[in-house]
Amino acid sequence: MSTTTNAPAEAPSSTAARFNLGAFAKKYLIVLILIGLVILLTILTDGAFIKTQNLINVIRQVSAIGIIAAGMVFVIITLGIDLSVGSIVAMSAVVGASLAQTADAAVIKFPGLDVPVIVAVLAGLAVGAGAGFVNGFLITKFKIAPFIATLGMMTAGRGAAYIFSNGRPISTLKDGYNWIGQGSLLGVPVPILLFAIVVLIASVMLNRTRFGRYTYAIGGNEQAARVSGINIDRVKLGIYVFIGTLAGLAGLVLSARIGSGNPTLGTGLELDVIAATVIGGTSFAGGIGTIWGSVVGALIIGSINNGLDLLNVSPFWQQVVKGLIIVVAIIIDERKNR
Amino acid sequence: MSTTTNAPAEAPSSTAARFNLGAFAKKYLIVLILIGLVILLTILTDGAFIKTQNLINVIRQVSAIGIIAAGMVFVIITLGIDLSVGSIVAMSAVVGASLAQTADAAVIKFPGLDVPVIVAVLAGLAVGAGAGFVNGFLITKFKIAPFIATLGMMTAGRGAAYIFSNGRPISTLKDGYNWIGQGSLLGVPVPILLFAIVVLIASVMLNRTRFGRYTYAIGGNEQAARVSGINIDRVKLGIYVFIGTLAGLAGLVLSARIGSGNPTLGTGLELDVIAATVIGGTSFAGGIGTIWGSVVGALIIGSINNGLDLLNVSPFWQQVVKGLIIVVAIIIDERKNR
Amino acid sequence: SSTDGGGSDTSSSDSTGGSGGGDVTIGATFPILDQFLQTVADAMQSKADELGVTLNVVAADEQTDTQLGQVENFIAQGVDAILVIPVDTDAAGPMTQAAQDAGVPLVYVNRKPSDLPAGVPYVGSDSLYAGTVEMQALAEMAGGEGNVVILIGDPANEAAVQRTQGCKDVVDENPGMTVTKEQAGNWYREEGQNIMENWIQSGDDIKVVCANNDEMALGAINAIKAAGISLGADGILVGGVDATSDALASMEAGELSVTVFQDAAGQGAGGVDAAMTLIGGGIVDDYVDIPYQLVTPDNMADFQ
Amino acid sequence: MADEFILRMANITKTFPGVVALDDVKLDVRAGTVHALMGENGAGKSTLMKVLIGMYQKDSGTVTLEGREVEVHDTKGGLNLGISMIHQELSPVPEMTVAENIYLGREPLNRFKLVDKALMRRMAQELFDEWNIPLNPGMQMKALTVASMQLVEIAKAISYDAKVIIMDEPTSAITEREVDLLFAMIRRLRDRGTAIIYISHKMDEIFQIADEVTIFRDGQWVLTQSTAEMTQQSLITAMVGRELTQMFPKEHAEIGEVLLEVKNLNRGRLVKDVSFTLRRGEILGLAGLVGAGRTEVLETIFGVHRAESGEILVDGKPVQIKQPKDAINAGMALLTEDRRATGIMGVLSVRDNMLAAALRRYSPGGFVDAKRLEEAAEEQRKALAIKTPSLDQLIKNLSGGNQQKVLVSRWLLTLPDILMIDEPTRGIDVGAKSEIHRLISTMAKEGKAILMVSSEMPEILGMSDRVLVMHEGEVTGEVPRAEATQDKIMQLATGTEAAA
Ligand SMILES: Nc1ncnc2c1ncn2[C@@H]1O[C@H](COP(=O)(O)OP(=O)(O)OP(=O)(O)O)[C@@H](O)[C@H]1O
Ligand SMILES: Nc1ncnc2c1ncn2[C@@H]1O[C@H](COP(=O)(O)OP(=O)(O)OP(=O)(O)O)[C@@H](O)[C@H]1O
Ligand SMILES: [Mg+2]
Ligand SMILES: [Mg+2]
Repeated sequence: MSTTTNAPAEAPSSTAARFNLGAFAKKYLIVLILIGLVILLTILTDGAFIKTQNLINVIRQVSAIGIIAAGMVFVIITLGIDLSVGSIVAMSAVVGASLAQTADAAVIKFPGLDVPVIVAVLAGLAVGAGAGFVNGFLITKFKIAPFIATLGMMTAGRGAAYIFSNGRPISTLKDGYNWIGQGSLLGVPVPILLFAIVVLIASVMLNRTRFGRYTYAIGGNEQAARVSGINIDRVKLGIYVFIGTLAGLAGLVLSARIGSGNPTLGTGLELDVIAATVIGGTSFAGGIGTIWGSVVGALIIGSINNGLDLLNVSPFWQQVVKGLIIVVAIIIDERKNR
Repeated sequence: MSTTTNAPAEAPSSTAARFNLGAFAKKYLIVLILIGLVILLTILTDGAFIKTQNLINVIRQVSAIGIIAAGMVFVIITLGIDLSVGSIVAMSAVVGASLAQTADAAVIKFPGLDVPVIVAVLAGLAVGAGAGFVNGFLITKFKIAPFIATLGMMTAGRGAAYIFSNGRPISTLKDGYNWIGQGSLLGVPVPILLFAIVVLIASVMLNRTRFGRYTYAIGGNEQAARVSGINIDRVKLGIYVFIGTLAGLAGLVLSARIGSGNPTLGTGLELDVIAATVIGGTSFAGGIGTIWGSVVGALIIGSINNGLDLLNVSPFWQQVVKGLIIVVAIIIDERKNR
Repeated sequence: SSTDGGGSDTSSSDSTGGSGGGDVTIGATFPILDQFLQTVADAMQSKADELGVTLNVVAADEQTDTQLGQVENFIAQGVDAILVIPVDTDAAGPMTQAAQDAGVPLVYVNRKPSDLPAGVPYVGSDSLYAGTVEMQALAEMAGGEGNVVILIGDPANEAAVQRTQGCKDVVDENPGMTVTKEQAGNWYREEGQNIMENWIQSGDDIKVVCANNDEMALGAINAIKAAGISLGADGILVGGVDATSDALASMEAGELSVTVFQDAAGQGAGGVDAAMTLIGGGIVDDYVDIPYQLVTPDNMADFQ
Repeated sequence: MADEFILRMANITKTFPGVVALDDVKLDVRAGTVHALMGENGAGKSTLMKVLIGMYQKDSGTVTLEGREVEVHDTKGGLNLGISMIHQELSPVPEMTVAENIYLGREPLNRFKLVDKALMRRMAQELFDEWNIPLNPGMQMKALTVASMQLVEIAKAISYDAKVIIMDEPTSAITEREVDLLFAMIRRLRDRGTAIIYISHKMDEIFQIADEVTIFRDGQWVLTQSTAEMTQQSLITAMVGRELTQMFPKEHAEIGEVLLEVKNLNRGRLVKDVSFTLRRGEILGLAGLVGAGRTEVLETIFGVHRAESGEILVDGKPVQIKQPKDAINAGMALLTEDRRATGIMGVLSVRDNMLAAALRRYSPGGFVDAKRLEEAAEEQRKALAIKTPSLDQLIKNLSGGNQQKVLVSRWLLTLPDILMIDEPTRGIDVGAKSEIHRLISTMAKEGKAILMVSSEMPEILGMSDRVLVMHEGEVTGEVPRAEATQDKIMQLATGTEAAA
């Protein structure tokens, strides 16, 4: 057969591709961009940027963005979007904090209630998962565009967080709860640890489980995935519950970090999360995206925020510069596809 | 020939559709939703909602949203999105206002400069068109996802408005300028008049010009548009310039309405505009959308905002109710496709 | 803490984070830079210029966690003192803690954290007082009678809550007055205007508008004028807070009845002064009061 | 002599990342002739045509049109030069009317520079009248059948009054009657002096309509010759570079017990009371005109659409099929008709595409077993001789035939008992076609039951043990292999003979 002659002829090229430096550089271009940014900021700040404590600050400060971005990768791969994560953060934060107040707090949400911190944590996660479930339900059962379903949740969820907390931060929390945001384990700040764990789990989920492969398949061609026997609705529902839970976790981390469940937490966070995900190479055209990419994207965003503060760039100019850098990072990264 | 049997068989179904009451109701379902909302609010407010002056208020208050939504229809039809319109509003407002200050203003942006109001208006429109051009350029030449390109503009543009105005409102404007937002012509408030003119122009553009047909074609099937010799980049660029110009106009209207060019103007406006457009039947799947639909969508949003104020619903609950109504309106409207 | 090696020029980038030299760097974090806070920042800057110290200003987009991050960044960067206008007065604990752990002097400005350890001073004014004097003046002008509506800033914001509370407290003291409506205008003139337009249509007989800031008050005035209703004692009385230049112009035109002057310059300069004292090893009072002042047409000339 | 060539393409080279699609090829076309362009999948036919109309930019080479060398930078340029094309992939704008689709990009304007819809519709009607095209210009494109959409594309290409019309597999989605219509049009155009470049994998069409043939193999020019001087065998040999002995390699298979029984299946106007049985080892052909509802029957059985009524029995036991997953669990597989819409997952790798349906078998406890998965994919690549540089290659970069093979392997990996295949060799070259036929035959021999929809009569006649014929949603007859002839089947398919 004529075709069989091709196989041996082309096999080497497959091996070659694996060790192709150009291809390698292309694939990891975004990492190079991050490294370039780090070098630039280090030079501009006379080395202040690269100090260990500062780098830890950068990572800790983006851990909430990074945790949610790990879920946003799944969402965007399936051609979805989740605008509600910032509001879910707020809901989880106020609920979690309300169950972790000490008895001597000035304003106590549930007077007389004293539950273990783990209950507060589970409640925060459950709020996130529940909100994600509602999103997923609207998207799969009512076939509402994800943009609109999650826009509704963004608006209503923020309102719900305000109502629950009466618009006031819920403060004076137990040490065990605050530890989630302020503590360390083996010298590593807990938020960074949680970020790492989430990234690990999400990577395994996306690459090594059926759920993850189905996620890619749906993004690649939803119709084809359906015909291939994939239960699209169930996978999508799972994805929105997953990102909701992650947003819930981020809400716990943020509220514990500031020691108070504030209903304004997470305002505008969705845009940073989406930017991190897309800078990290996840495509709005669906079917393409990696967890490690979103981590790099989150670190780029964190480095910009931190570097601009270090450089004493005026707040107004910071916005301009941040907008420009996001666009430039994407432009450079897009060009690898040419 | 056997083939000729097809033509007559298919022809009547097309004619029948035109006089089908069910189809008519389906197509205009969103209008029925608006009417239902109006009736509901009228009852709940003991008739206050339906008063002429209140209805004029509703329309005037949504005229900025409506003006921009007319452009958003084009954007979303071509599978794009424009998150930067709120920031463009702010840029146009501060620039327009800065050129229309009277000599006795406390803080004068350009001391000694005295140009006709029309120059201020043109400058505001030019700022909008220019920002739209940058969006379009990034999207067409660098192939950046519209979400990201306009997210960059949203961030950077807001910063630019702050920088230009030094974070302060630019006040004490000429009467001629304020007339755009506060005046009337033949008893009709100027913002409403401008809204109507924009809707008219946009309708003709979308339905009766090649530009509009190409907009639909690109959204319906970009490949088909390309092989038909349509210059896709040029049409898209035109669309982003168009919506930018409309956002510039909205910035003039809003600043003239409050008599001051405030860099905070238009914050969060993009979400209302997108919601209005999508409630009005424009599909995120591309290729589908009408101008009149977005007008209805804007009126629904305006009625909700106004009605909740009239009913004195608490600010927190307003958000919850607004989020719910948006989702419910879309659910009802989507079901017509079943 | 280290000091920088650059010149004393305030905004040059070479003055950040370096070591050597003998200059002082102060970091200031703002929740956001609106019109009022911009004035505070400007006052800090001119005070810093005057003293020849470097001031590094950042804003936190109203995000508590961002602000905490900024404080951490300042510490990592080695500033000599930190000025904080907290986003969330209930969530200042971790910032205080971080600065104390690092031995960096910290001064709160403008918004008072709910729990403040000794040695960490607060320079500012009392928001409850602002709302109270605003409403007292309005109530007096209205003769203690009539319906009151309240335009709230951002309902989750400390100052908004306190000023609103001040308004309500005074209304409660006047048996002839009731709060008939309250709504959030998020500090924006445009939203204040929309809400007032809608309220006018609701048929409520409004006598007093007690707005949390001047921007919303000016929006309400636009709406009232457009509806052909007169302003002032024989119409609707409108009050605000901040005494911005726009507000004073409106008062001069006989539209705005009351505003409350918050001494932005005094707070900014006071904050820098307190920080310098702490850097020099001195002691500062725990509460440095920069009082609010009521502004009415009678005394407005003093503020223009 | 050069003057008689209306179009000359010389020394054309075009590369894509990692692929030399065209390697120094030439193509000379005479005015007033039909010039067939042949070659296996991936030979570079479509690529050359896209270079010609300006969709792709060539790396090197020259294009000479009517004696003048031309450069085409975009499709607008190609159309302006008088070159139009019917594309291999249908590309309708679904929300627009037929007339709007035809005049897209050159809408007639009235004196206010606004689009004159009435005039546009009249122009379309005149066009249809002139060419006997049975379409209504006012209908929405999305309401048309695939065949009608293809007619719109044909009408559109003709409406440009082009000097050169390229037809890239125009008959892959239509049946005999539209083919006849198309050929009549082609002859009229040819007689007017228009040059037609005709691409197809259907041998019989080439000998019916083409004057000359150019053959490409692996991106290189092989030969150009008059069809009169060629035979089907010599053409195939030139294309695949070897002798192809048997076109329909159907082997004898033992027909066993009934495996699938469909009783009174109903769904809409395209599935009306359909009943039939399918036995182990049997290949059941499902014939009919395009639009007869064959695809609908397959998709309804498979749970892509919910049936309105009816019963499905597998191995004598009734099964509830609500979604494709249920069908797969019942041992069924469905190779769908529209490769692009319901088949390939474009941005995913060949490996991921292969394993989409069978993943459950390779992921015990939800975790994928990468090693077994890799082995299975590699095995399939070898068994089906899939031409791809690696399993990591994105499927969208494969030629159509190889994409189809990947999809076949997707279903083979589910180890189905009942294999339903819808137009399995549409757009596939002769070599790959005979491989797929061999595969089908082998599977029947292994005792699997096969239900095959095909619009190609030779395929139906060559492969089926039994032929079921449909007309407007109803089964109009059943013909055993021994009695199956083209005439008999066409009669049943057009509804001109009562059910047998
Ligand atoms: N846009 C593209 N990017 C990368 N490779 C491409 C692209 N288009 C075509 N190719 C490759 O170029 C080669 C020629 O493809 P082409 O589509 O021209 O084949 P063809 O002869 O038309 O085949 P078929 O009969 O299957 O339509 C193939 O190897 C194909 O994979
Ligand atoms: N009006 C329609 N709207 C949506 N999809 C349609 C419509 N008509 C047909 N289809 C789908 O398009 C595909 C091809 O349609 P076609 O007219 O070829 O019918 P078919 O059922 O495939 O007929 P056959 O298989 O006998 O050729 C099928 O999947 C069919 O379900
Ligand atoms: Mg081809
Ligand atoms: Mg079919």
